[in-house]
Amino acid sequence: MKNKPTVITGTVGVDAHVIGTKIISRALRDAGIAVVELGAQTAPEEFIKAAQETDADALMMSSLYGMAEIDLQGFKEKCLEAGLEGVLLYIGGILGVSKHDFEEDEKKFKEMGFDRVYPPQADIHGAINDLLGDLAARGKLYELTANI
Amino acid sequence: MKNKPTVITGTVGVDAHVIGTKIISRALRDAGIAVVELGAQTAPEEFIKAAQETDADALMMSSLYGMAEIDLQGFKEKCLEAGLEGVLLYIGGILGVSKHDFEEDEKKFKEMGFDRVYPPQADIHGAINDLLGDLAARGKLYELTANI
Amino acid sequence: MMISVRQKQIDEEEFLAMRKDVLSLWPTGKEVELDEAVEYQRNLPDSKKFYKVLQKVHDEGRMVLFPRSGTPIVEDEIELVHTLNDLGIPLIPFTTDSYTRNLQFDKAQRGLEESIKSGRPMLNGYPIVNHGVHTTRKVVEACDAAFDPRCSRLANSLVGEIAFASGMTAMPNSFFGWIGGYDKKATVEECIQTSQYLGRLIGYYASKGVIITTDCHGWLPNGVIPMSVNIATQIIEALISVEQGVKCVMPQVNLQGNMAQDLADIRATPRLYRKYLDKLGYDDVIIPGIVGSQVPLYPFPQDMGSAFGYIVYTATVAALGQVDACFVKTIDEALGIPTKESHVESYRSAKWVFDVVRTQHFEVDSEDIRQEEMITETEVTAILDRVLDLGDGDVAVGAVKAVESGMLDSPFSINVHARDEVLGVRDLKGACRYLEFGNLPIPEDIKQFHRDRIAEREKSEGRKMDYYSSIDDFWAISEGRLLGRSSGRPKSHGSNS
Amino acid sequence: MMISVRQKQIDEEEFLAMRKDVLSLWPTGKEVELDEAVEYQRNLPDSKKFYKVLQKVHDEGRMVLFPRSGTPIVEDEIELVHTLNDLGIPLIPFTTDSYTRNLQFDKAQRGLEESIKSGRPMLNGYPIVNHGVHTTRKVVEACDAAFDPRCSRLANSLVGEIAFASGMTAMPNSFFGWIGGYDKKATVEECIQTSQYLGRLIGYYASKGVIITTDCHGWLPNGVIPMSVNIATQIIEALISVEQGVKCVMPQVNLQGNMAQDLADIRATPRLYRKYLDKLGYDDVIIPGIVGSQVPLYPFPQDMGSAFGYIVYTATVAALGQVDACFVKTIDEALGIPTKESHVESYRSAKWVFDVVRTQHFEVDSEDIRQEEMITETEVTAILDRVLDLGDGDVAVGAVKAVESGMLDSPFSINVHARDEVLGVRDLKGACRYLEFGNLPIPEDIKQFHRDRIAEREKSEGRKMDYYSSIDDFWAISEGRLLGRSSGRPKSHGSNS
Ligand code: B12
Ligand code: B12
Repeated sequence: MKNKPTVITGTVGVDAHVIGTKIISRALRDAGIAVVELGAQTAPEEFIKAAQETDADALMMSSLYGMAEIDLQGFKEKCLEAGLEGVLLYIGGILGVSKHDFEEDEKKFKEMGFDRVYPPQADIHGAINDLLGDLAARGKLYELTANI
Repeated sequence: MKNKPTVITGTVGVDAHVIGTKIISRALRDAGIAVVELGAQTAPEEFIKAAQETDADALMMSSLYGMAEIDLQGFKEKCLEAGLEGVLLYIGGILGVSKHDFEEDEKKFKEMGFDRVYPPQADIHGAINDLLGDLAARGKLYELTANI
Repeated sequence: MMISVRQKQIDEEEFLAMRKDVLSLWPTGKEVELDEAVEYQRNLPDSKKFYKVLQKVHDEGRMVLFPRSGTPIVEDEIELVHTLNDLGIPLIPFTTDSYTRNLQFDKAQRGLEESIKSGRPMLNGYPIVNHGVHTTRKVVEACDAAFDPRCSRLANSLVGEIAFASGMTAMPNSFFGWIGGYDKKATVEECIQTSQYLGRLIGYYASKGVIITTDCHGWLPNGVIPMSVNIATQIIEALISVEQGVKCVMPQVNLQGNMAQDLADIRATPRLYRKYLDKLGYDDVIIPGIVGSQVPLYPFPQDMGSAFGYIVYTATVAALGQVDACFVKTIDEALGIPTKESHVESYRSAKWVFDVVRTQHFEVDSEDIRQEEMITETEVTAILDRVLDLGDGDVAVGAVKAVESGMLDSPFSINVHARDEVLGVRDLKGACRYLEFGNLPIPEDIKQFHRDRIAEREKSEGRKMDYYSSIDDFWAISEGRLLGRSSGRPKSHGSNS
Repeated sequence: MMISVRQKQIDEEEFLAMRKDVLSLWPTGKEVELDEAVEYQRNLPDSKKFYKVLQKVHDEGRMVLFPRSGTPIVEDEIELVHTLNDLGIPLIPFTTDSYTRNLQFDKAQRGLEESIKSGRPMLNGYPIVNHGVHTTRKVVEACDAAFDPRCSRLANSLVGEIAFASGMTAMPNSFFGWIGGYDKKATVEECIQTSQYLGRLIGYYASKGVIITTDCHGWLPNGVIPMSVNIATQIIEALISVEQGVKCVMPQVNLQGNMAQDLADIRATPRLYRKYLDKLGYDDVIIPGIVGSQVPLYPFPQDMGSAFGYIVYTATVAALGQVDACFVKTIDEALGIPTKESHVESYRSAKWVFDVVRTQHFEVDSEDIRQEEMITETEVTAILDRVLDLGDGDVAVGAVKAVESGMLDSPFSINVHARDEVLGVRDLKGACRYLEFGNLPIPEDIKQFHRDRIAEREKSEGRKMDYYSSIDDFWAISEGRLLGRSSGRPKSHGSNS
C-alpha cells in the first residue's frame, strides 16, 4: 500500500475560480499528501481519468460559479462505471446560485453521491482531518499527526 | 368669521420631541395661520382646553416616542364632550413603536377619530395644503395661495 | 434675579440628610447601604470599572463600540448584554424606561409585571428602581462589562444611588441635556442642584477611593450648528461635577458629518476640558478617554442602504479621529425602537471599520482641520470665560445667568427657559456655521468668518440662507447630502400677515 | 522562442478580412453594417457616449456608482437599467453570460428561450450575440445610459462588433485579465491578438470620429500584493489598444483597504498612463476619468453588517481619492449572485457617502501617501521599462517575453503560462508588500523597503511571514481585519516528505 494518500483537486466545468483549489492543493501537499492538481475549468471526465491513472483515494472538487449541479449530473454513476467506488468524493466552494441555505446544497450533493459537502469559505485543514478520518474508517491507515 | 384659521400644535403625553412641532408652528405662522403653540409634553386635556379657549379650527398633534396610542385613548370622545366636533384632528410623527408599516398606524388612528394621519418625516407644507382644503370643504374659506 | 445655587461642595451633614429623602422615594431605596456599597464597588474586577476599561482600550490604541441597552426583564437584559459582549463591547450604556425617569414607579411596576407575564418588554427601558439593588447586582455580576445607566432629571438622584450600589461605574451628569431635550419646565437652578447631588454622591465614593466616571454630554445640538456651545456646556457640567468631588470625566464629541470640523473637535475637546479643569484647580481629575457620537440629532435615512452608509461613514471618521469609544445609531433609527437584530447588524458594520482603520495609524491633517480647531477653541474659550465672568468666577451662578441672557443658547430646545435664538446652516464645504448668533459671546472676527462662509454659499447657490435653509440642511443627511436643497418657504396667504 | 505578435496596427485589408470570419460565427453577425453602425453611433445623444458622460461627471466634481448588470430577458434588462438610472447611475457595465463568453451560442439560445418561457433568468448574463444588433439597440434606446459590455477572450471580437453596432460606447480590452482570471490555456500571443482586433475595431470607429472608451483592468490581483504589476499591465493593455487606433482609455484603481496605498495609487495611476502614452507618441489619446474598484479579489464578509462596513469604507476611500466612478460589490458577494434588492441597498449605501464626502473637498495628504506614491511609481516604471527593453521597444513582444520569464507575474493566476512565483503579505500598517518577488524587475532598494516593512511585522508578531501568512491576510478582510491571524500551517505527516 502507498505510504501516502493521493488526492485529485480542481474546479469543475468551466469554472475559472482557481485560487481556492490552488490553496487546497498546497495545503494537502504540505500535509504530506500526494496531489494531482488539475486546476480550474476541468471537465468531470478529466477528474475520473486522473483518478484511474493515479489510483487516487479521493477527489476534492471545487465549484464557485454556481453551476456545479449542472456540471455534475450523473457524475457518481460515471465514477462507478469507471470502477472508482472506493474513491471519496468531496466538494466545496459556493454550490448554489444566489443567497440561500447551505443545508439545501448539502442535501442535494449528498444525494448526488458526494461523501462530504463543504460550505462557502470552509477551512481546508478541517477537511484534511476529515479525509484522514474517512480513509482510516475504510481501513486505509496513514500516520496521522495532531494539529493539522 | 376670523380672517385666518387657528391651529393648536404640540407633542402629546410626556413626549419630549419638540423639534418637529416647533418647525410646524413656524411654518404655519409663516403661512399666515394663527398658531397656539403648546410645545412638547402636552397632556391631551391641555389640547382640548386650548381649542375651546381659542375656538380653534384644527389640532396638529405630534408624537414620536411611540406611545401616542396609549396617550390618546378616548381622545376623540373627550373632544366631542367638549363640543369640539367641528375641530379637525391631525396627527403625525412616529406613531408606532418598532419598525412597521405606516398603514397600520393610519388605520388605527383614523379609527380613533383622527381626520388625517401623517407618516414619519411627512412634509409640513403638503399638510398645510390639506388643512386649507379640508377647511374649505367645511365651508371655512380662507384666501389660499399657490405654492405653500 | 436672586440665584440660590452656588459652585460649592455640599457639606456631608446636609448631603446625608438629602440622601434620606431621595432613598425614601421608593422601598428599594432601603437596599442602599452606602458603606457596604463602597466595599462592593472596591471588590469589582477591573473589567467592570468603567474608567479602567476605557483606559485599557485607549492604551491599546483600539476603539470599542458604545451601544444602547435597557430592557425591563432581567433575563432579557443579561442576554442582550451577552450579545453585545460577543461583539467585543465592554462598555454598556444602560437606558431606564420613561416611567422611571418621571418617578412614576407604580406605573413602571405594572409595566414590569406585565412584561414578565407576557414575556414581551412593555417598557422602553430597565426599571432600575423597581428592580432595586439586589436584582440589579445580579445583572452586573452576570455580565463581564462596565455599566453606564441613563436617566433624566426627576429620577436622577435615586437612579444614581441604586445604580452605584449595584456596581455600575459610570453615569452621565448632563443637566444641559435636560434643558435641551428632556425637561420642559425645570429651571436651570433645579437642573444644577440635581446634578450637584449626583456629583456629591460620586464624590463620596471617590473619597473612599472608588472612581466612578461621569460622562458629560452638554447641550445637545438639536439642529445644524457648530459644536462650541455643546463643548462649553460639557465643560460646565464637568466643573459642577468635579467641585462635588468627581475625579473622572469623559468628554463626548458629536460627529456632524463634516470631517474637518469633526476631526478638529475630537482634537480640541479633551484639550479644552484639561485647560479649564487645571485652570480652576481640578488638576487631579482624570480623562480616561473620549467617546465619539453620531448624535447631532438629524433625522435618519429611512432606507436600509443609506442608513448603513451614514452609520459606517460616521464610524470611519471616528476611527480616523482615534476616539476610544464610538456610539452609532441603528439602521432602524428613523423607523422605531431597533430590534436586537438591527442592533447587531448595525454595530457589526461600524465595528468592521474600527479595526481596519485603526490598524493603519493613518494620520490625517490639513489646513482646514487646523482652522476649525482654532475656531472651536476660540469660541469655546470666549463662551466659558464669559460664563465665569457672569458669575464672578462662580460657574454655577454664571451658567444660570448665561442661559437666562442667551449667552448660552441652542436651537429647538425643549426647556422654556432657553432663549432659542440661534440658528445654523452649512457652508459650501458642509461645515456648520452660525446663521443667527442670538446672544452668544462670540468674538466679532469669528462672527465675520461665519458670515463670510455663509455668503460664499449664498453666492454659489444664488439664494439667501434663512430659517428654512437651516431646516433643509437639517434634513439633508437623511437624503444623502450635507447641503439641503431649497424646499421653498411657504408664502403667507393672509392679506393681513 | 519565435514570437509572431507585434505592436503594429493591423492594416485595413487584413482587418476587413478578419471581420468576415468573426461575423460569420453566428447569424446575427450579418446584422452588423460597419458604416451604418458608425452613423448610428454618431447620432447617439451625449448621455449615451461613455467618455462624454464620464468627462461631465469629472468636470462637475461628482462621482457615480459603477454597477453590474446583465440579465438574459430584454424587458428585465431594461427594467434593471431603469432601476439603476433611478439611483443616479449613468454608466452601465453590462455582463454577458458564460456560454456566450465560450462561443456556445446554441446553449445560450436554449438558455434564452427557457428564460423567456419560464420568465426567470436561466443565464448569468445577457446573451448579446443571440439577441443581435436590432434587439440590443432596443435596450440602448430604451435607457438613458452609456453601456460597457463585459466578455472574455473567446467571444471578445464578435461581442465587440455587435455591442458597438448596437450603440454601446465602451468596452474593456484587458488581455491580462484573461491571463489572470479567465483563460486557462490561451497563450499570451493569442490574448494580445484578440485584444488587437478589438482595438482595431474601436480604432476604425475613431477614424470616423466616433470615440469608444477602452477600460483597462490589467492583471487582476488574486491575492494580497502591491498594485504595481496591475498598473503596469493596465498600461501595456492601453498601449496595445491605442496602437490599433483607440483614442480614449479609462484606468481602474483597485482599492485594497490600506488608505495610504489606495490614495497613492489613485494619484499615480493616471499620471503613469499619461507618461507612457506621451513617451511612446500617443499624446492625442484622452483619459476622460478613472474608476475606483473594490476589486482585490478578497473573500467577502458573510454577514450583512460587515459586508456593508466593507462596501461603505471602500466607497469612502474612493470618494476621498476623488475618483470619478466607483465599483463596489454587493452585500451578497460572499453568498451568490446578488438579488436586485441587494444591488439597490448596496449601491445606496455607497452612494450615500459619495455626495457627503465629495461636497467637503476634504484634502488628505501625508508622508505615508507620498511615500507609497513614490514606491508605486518607481516599481511601475521599472517594470514597464524592462518590458519595453525585452521587446527592443516593441511592447507586444516585450509583454510575451515578460510573462514567459516572470518579469510580469501575479499570484494564483489561472493561466498555465503564468509563473505564479510572487506572493505578498501586509505590513504592520496594513499596506501590501511583496514577500516573494519571483522574477519581477523591482529595484534592489525598493525590495529592501518591502523586506524591512515585513521584518517590522515579523518582529512585532513574533512569527515569520510565509505562504500561510499571505493566505491569512487574504482572508482577513472577510473577518473585519487587515492583518490576518496565524491559522497555523499544517504539519507534514508523511515520514518521507
Ligand atoms: C476571486 C473571484 C473571481 C476571480 C477569480 C480569479 C481566479 N484566479 O480564481 C474572477 C474575477 C476571475 C472571477 C470571475 C467570475 N466570477 Co467570481 N468571484 C471571486 C470571489 C470574489 C472570490 C473567490 C475566491 O477566490 N475566494 C477565495 C478562495 C480561497 O476561497 P474558495 O475558492 O471558496 O476556496 C476555499 C474554501 O471555500 C474551501 N474550498 C473550496 N473548494 C473546496 C472543495 C473541498 C473539497 C474542500 C474541502 C474545501 C473547499 O477551501 C478553499 C481554501 O480555503 C467570489 C466572491 C467572494 N468574495 O467570495 C466571486 C464569485 C465566486 N464569482 C462569481 C461569478 C458570478 C463570477 C463570474 C461568472 C462573473 C462573470 N459573469 O464574469 C466569473 C466566472 C467566470 C467563470 N467561467 O468561472 C460569483 C458566483 C455566484 C454564484 N455561485 O452563484 C461570486 C460568488 C461573486 C458573486 N456573489 O457574484 N471571480
Ligand atoms: C432628536 C431626537 C431626540 C432628542 C429630542 C430633542 C428635542 N429637543 O426634541 C432627544 C435626544 C432628547 C431624544 C430623546 C428620546 N428619544 Co428620540 N429621537 C430623536 C430623533 C433622532 C429625531 C427626531 C426629530 O427631531 N426629527 C426631526 C423633526 C423635524 O421631525 P419630526 O419630529 O418627525 O417632525 C416632522 C415631520 O414628522 C412632520 N410632523 C411631525 N408631527 C406632525 C404632526 C402633523 C399633524 C403633521 C401634519 C406633520 C407632522 O413635520 C415635522 C417637521 O417637518 C429620532 C430618530 C430619527 N432620526 O428620526 C429619535 C426617536 C424619535 N427617539 C426615540 C426615543 C425612544 C427617545 C427616548 C425615549 C430615548 C430614551 N429612552 O431616552 C427619549 C424620549 C424622552 C421622552 N420622554 O420623549 C425613538 C422613538 C421610537 C419609537 N417611536 O418607537 C426614535 C425614533 C429613535 C429610535 N429609533 O429609537 N430624541
